[in-house]
Amino acid sequence: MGVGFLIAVLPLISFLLAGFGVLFGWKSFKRRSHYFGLVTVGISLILSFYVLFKVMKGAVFSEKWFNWIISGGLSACFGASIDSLTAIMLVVVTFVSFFVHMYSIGYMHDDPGYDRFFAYLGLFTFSMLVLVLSPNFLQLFFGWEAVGLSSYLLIGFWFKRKRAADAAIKAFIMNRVGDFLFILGVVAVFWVFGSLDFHKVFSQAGAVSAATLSLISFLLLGGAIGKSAQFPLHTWLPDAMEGPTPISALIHAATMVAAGVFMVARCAPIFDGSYVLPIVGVIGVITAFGAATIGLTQFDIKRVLAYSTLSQLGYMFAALGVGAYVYAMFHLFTHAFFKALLFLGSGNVIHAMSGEQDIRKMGGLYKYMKITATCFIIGTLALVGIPPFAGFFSKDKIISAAFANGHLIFWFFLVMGALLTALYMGRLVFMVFFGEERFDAREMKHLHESPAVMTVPLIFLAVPSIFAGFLGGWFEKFLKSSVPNHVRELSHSTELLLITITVSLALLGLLIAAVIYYWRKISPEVFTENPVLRPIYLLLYNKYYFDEIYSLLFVRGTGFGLGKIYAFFDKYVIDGIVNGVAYFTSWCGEVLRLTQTGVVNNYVAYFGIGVVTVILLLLLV
Amino acid sequence: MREIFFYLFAFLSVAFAVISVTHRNVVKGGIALLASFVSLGAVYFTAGAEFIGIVQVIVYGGAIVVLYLFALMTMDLKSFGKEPLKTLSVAVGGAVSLVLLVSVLYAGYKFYGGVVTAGISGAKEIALPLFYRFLLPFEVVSVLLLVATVGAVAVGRREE
Amino acid sequence: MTTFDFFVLSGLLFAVGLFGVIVRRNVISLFFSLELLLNSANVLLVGFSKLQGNLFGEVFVFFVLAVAAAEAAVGLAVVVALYRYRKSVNTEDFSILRW
Amino acid sequence: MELNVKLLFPEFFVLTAAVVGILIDLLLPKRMKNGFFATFSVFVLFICVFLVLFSSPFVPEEAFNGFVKKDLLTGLSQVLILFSSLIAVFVSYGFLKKFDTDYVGEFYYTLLFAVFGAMLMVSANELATLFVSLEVMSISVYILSALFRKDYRGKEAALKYFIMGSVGAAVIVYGFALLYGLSGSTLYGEVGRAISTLSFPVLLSLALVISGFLFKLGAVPFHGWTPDVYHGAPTPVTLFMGAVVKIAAFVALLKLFYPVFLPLVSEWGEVFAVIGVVSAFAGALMALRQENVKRMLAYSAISHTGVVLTALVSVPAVAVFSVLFYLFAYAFMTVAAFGFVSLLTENGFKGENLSDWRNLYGKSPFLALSLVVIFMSLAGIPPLFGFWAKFYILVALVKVGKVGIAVAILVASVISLYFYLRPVVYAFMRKGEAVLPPVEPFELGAVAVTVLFLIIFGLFPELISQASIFALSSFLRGII
Amino acid sequence: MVSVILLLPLLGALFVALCRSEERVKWIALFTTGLTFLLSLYVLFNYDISKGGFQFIDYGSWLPTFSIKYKVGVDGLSLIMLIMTTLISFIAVPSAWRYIDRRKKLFYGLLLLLETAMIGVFVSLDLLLFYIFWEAMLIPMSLIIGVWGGERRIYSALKFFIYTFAGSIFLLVGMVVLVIVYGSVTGNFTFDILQLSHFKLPLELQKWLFWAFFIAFAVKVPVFPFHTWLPDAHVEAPTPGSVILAGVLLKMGTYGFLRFSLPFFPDAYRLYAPVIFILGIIAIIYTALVALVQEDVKKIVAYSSVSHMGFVMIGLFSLNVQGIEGAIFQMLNHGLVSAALFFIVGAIYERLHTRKVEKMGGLASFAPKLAALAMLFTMASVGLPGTSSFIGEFLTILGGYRAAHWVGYLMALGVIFGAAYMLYMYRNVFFLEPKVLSFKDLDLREFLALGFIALLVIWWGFNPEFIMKFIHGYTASLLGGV
Repeated sequence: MGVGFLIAVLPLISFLLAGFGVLFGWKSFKRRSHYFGLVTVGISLILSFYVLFKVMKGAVFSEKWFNWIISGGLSACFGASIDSLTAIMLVVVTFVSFFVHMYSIGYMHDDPGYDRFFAYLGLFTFSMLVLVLSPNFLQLFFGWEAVGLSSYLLIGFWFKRKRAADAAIKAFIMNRVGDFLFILGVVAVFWVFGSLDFHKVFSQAGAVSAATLSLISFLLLGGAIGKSAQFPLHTWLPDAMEGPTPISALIHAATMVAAGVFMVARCAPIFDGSYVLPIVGVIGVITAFGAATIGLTQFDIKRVLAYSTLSQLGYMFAALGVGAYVYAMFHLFTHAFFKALLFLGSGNVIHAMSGEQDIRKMGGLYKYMKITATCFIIGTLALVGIPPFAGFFSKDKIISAAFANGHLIFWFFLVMGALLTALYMGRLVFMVFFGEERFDAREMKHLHESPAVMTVPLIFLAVPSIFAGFLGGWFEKFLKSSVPNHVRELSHSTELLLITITVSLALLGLLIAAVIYYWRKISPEVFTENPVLRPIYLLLYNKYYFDEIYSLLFVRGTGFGLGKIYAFFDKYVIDGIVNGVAYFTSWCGEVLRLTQTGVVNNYVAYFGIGVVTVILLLLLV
Repeated sequence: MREIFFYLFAFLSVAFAVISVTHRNVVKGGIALLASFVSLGAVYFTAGAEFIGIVQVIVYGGAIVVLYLFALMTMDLKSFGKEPLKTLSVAVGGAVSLVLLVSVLYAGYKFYGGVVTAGISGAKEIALPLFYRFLLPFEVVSVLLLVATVGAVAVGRREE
Repeated sequence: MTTFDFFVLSGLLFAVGLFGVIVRRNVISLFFSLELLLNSANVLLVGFSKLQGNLFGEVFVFFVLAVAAAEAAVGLAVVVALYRYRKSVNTEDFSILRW
Repeated sequence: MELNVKLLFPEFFVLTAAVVGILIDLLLPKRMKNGFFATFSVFVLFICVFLVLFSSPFVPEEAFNGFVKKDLLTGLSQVLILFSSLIAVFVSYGFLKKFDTDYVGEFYYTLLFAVFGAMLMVSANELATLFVSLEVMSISVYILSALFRKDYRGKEAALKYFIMGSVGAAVIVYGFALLYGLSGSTLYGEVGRAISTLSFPVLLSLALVISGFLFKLGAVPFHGWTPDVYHGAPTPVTLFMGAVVKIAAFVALLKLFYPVFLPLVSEWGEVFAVIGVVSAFAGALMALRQENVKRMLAYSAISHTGVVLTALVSVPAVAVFSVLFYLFAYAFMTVAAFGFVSLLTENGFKGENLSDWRNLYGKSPFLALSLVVIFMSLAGIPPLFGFWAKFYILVALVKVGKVGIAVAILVASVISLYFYLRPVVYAFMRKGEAVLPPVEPFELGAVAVTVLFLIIFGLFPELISQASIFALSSFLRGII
Repeated sequence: MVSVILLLPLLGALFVALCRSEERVKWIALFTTGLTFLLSLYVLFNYDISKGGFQFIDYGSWLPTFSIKYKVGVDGLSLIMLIMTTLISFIAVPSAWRYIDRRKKLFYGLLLLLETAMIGVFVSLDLLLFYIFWEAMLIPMSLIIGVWGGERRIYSALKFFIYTFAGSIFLLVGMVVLVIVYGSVTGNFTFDILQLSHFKLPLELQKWLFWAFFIAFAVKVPVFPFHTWLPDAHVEAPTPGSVILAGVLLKMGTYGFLRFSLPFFPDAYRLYAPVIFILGIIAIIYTALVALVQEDVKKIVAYSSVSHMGFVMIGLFSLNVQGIEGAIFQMLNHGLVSAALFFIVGAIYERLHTRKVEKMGGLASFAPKLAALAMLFTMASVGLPGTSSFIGEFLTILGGYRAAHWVGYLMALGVIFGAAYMLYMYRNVFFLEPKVLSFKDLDLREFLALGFIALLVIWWGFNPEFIMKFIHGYTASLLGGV
């Protein structure tokens, strides 16, 4: 036990208190449930900073809380092992979580499930903290699944809506697809290394053949893909937007979805020794670019942000793929702030628009909600990568690392992705905050800037979104102690050139967006109605038809389709055989019974036959 | 001479037996049975089992067959109706009987017997083993007859 | 007069009797056949008695005779009683107990 | 001539009592008959149990020139016969109250005659004695079956049993005749000495004797009469047939076959096993959809017979032991089952059909629970008596490596489980009204006692095992 | 002590039989099962782990003719099973509290008889004693299904009885063959499990006997393709029946594999492990898919049992410490979780009188307690870490992977499919727009019973060692002996 334990367990207390309130319908708990969250997560936040400073000074926390599974050679415990990587994650998680808690007070104010929401938030925070603190694979898996559960609960928070309930199931099951590989990875780790402790495993990683390591890291990667919604398991994340917006900010943007990146960074020694890294990169690039293209066409404010999240996670994966673990983490770090900011900002917009999420029905909101708009724009600039905002530093590092390590194709798509990012974010900002007001009068009445409890978190998140980028150097140094970073040095001139290309492309993107959506020089219909481009547009608009294909292949095919066939087989063949044997037996009985004619002569005939039979039998034996 | 009579009566008993079994008219069948039993008694006689031969005639001929005929009198013979011949029954019955007949004949063929000495066994000769050696079954037979008598009366009496 | 002759006689009687029991539906005729069955054993017993030189076989015949008589009495009583119900002596009419 | 009459004292006691019964029957007014004769018979049988217990020697003893031989096997089976008959008397008492007959006295003393026949049958050590006592028993049973007034079914059953019985008797006598011809004697010991190889005459006689016994036991394909007769006969008589006749026939079989056909034991053992397996299956199959409980129990009896018969394939000692044990269990179960049916039977044969047992539990929980015990014991579900019987048969079979037969009879027992469960289903699970005539306390008591035995011996079978072992060793002493 | 535990429910049944009031029997049953549970806890806490092996042995002559003994005792495995049995029986009483509204005396009497039989199965140290309990349990169980069950109760009761009985005849034959072979080789005729397990049979015989035992146990487990009695029995059984059926009865089969098949026929066991792996994997995936399309809630849970038992089977046959310990733990855990799920389904049925999924929906808005507990048990069924299911599932996958990699890969697929059907069921029942107008939340009795299981599920999910420490010694000696 120790400070790590405290950090992790405090939110759990919040969950339990609020949860019992929900369970027993305690009215007094209901309106106060946010206090539990704020206080406990607040303390955790402070402790996290404390830990961070301690770690910066070179302290190492290694806690063992209690034994978990002991069986044969397997011995796994719950505990905490805090190095620089963990410390950073702790701060990110508690920081975002705290502000999301605060924000939710306002956002969820009128919801009947107010206390339930805070209970879930507590559960999530706890799970995420356990995840990042884990000293071994098994606890990692515990946290991994627990965040999945919280995510499921929160996506399905408005469970009466079918879409929400379905999205929750989709998220959970797609995560499970990844987890299926992940748990096999854990199993493989155990049988290869004989232990699940990170320390022991990583220290032996060098002694294991690359093939074995590749297998393990491939399996682990599966988990990461699922959790971080990478191609091809990415489709759950946009649907997850059915959950309340603070959740999208916390779970589906800042923390949980980044767990995959965290895990791969954590397991860098294994990945480094394997042949899997290029696959990671490819997946990352595909996701980064593909999601960005989809983001161009969406009209739901949260979905655009969700695809942008996908895309940014793709960048992180690309960074991991080229070996730039630290840059991936750095992007994770900055992304957490500005993406949370963006989501919370969109939450304010939605709140103001009485739940409307379609950007075609917005416009010109800047007038009405200046703080939100400003913060949102800051977030956007950070995301697009305009210097000196945080995103610029982190994203640029990734792009140049791809170039430096010789992955030119990666580099090209990532750069193009940056252009697209600017394009869709610009489109979003211009459509939402500027231009004509497309909402109707009823919504007009509601329009207002959000209360302080919802704007303050924005401001607090905006600060790191602006400045976190400058921590790059420190971050790199700090993290080097726990995470390797394989990036070749580039000459200054090349680096400068690359930066110029990236930034100018980003600016170009914004410019195009402005031309189309602000100045309205070109109508978007030019692209969508153009017979050549229309198929492409439809392809993008329908998200490359992934949902449809998966639904056909897996849900309706393998799942329910095969299930129905099997159920039929089970009922009529397997059980049919069982019942058939019974019926056959019964039928035999009926037939035999007919020999019992009631006429005594026949019985005598049987008797006679019997005598003959006995004689024959005696002759035979 | 005995031999001839033996074979003659044996043949007769079998022939009458066939008639009694196959004849449609029960009364005539009964008469044929009586004839068969009497012939059988004669066979025993020729074989030297004189006591048994006499008993056979008395018990079977005198008692049992008469009992049958008496019983028949209490019934309305016209009500017996025609007896349809069941082909399957005949086939099975014939086959089974034939197989058993062959078995018995084969057993007789295999059985080392030789010529039967026609020692005469009258009542005196029989009495010794019957009343000494076979005392117990003999006593039990009396019980059997007692039971049969009482039971036959009880079962056969008209219910009111 | 060999043992085989007795076998032949007894076998024939046995076969005829068994055939009758299987084929005849008329209970009285059936009873006749039963008597023949019992008699077939008697023939054999008498023959063996003569062969073996002791009279145990003939004593046995005596018992069989007694049993046959007793059976005939009881059997006829049952048939008479049944006849009162069915006005028939056909075994096929006595078949409500079946299956 | 060595009579040694005192050895047969129990048999003669019953015989005397029966004859005395004839006399008393003439004197008594009708309304007193049932009560008096029931009490009388109970006393006679009860005393006789003690007579048997005290007179059965461990070292086999002979009487009447060796025509009877008594050992513990005899003694034990006689006790079993007497016990079953006792229950039969108890059940008859209630049954006769429900079903009127003019022949109350006749019923009881004929029953005693039948008991006498059965008792003598298991002591017989000679072919003629066996045959005659067999006939005493059979003819008594024919009469018992036909004795009830306005009871067509009983008479039809009697006729069928009679005809089949006569054929059986003829066949068995034919076999005896051949045996006599082969050996020149009718005493088991002397006949046995003459038989060593399976020549065709021996084979024929063996086949005929086997057929005769199989008929008496009701094994397939000699079983034709069993369902009809069990079904048609008045229930106490069915009870008697099911228990006493079967015990007598089985023990007589043991006592005849082992001394006489000992050298051929492997041959006839196999035959019995084959017939047994067929019977076990056929009986079970035919009972499956049977609505009439008595008929169902008849088919089940065929099946049980088959199971017991298979044990004969084992080594003699084990076979005798397991058969004996099975007979014990079977007697108790049969008595209980038919007693139970009789208890529920009302005028017009209501209560014999499964549908009359609907929701019996609602009417009488005790009876319904007894039903479970009885039928589950018949099915051989532990920890009831029937299980052990099946278990020992199994041990006997496996002991000689006949695993296939063991599996076969167990498969048959699975099939039979279905119809044993049906009464339970009706009594507990189906909705409706059970037929429940006024319950006669004696009858109920008798059934309750047997049910209790089924449980007690199920939990502590050692008592019966020990008794069977004693009987076995006493029996083996006699034939070696 | 073990004998006391064994006979206590019997005594309780006697009291129930003698009790005049139809209402008071509930309390007798509750008291008896509770006391039995406490006594089994006493045994648990007094079991000397350091010593291991069989303890609390009670010994008596029973059938000396065939040297069949009354011998009971517990080792680590039996102990766990004993605790599970007494616990589930204790839970079954409150689950019946309102559900059983007629013939209460009969019901509680049967329940107590059933408990004795179940305990007997797990503590018997004599083959025949084991078999007797093994079969004796069929009568009360099928009566419970048949009397208080649903529409097709009779069919299901008969099917259950006959199917399992059919399976166990092979066990009986196998047992007798084993004993007789043992007797003829050693000259010592005995049914003592401990003596028999030290006996090395020739491989050829092992193969035969293995399958004989296998059929009996496989039907009970049930292993695909012997599973079709289970959905029928579960669907028709009354709630307490399902609770016990899923909670305890299914474990008898797997217990049999551990107690008999492995020690008696180690070579055949190893030889045929791949066959079992395939069957187990089919069970995991195939039944999960079947469960996915079922419309009856109870059927879904029933098929989930089959699926979960697939994990147990693979664990048992993986022949390594993790696999076997995981399997044992999974047995315990599945007992708890499926019992709780059936309890919940029963509670819903009591209120809605339907088990059809399409007639439910939105229950979460009326019944937060029920929904929360149902969510917990759903997640436990899915195998979420932090619940006891995860321990079993993870360890069995670990074991399966060790035995053969493909086994591990395929069985881990169950992680996906298991989540699918449970979540769809949860969605259809508790989420979506409510299809009913009102719905009463759990009352205190139900909440306490379920909450108790929930606590155990979580407690053992985080501290499996509390249970596992009893198993370690057992598996060590088991695998050491093989």
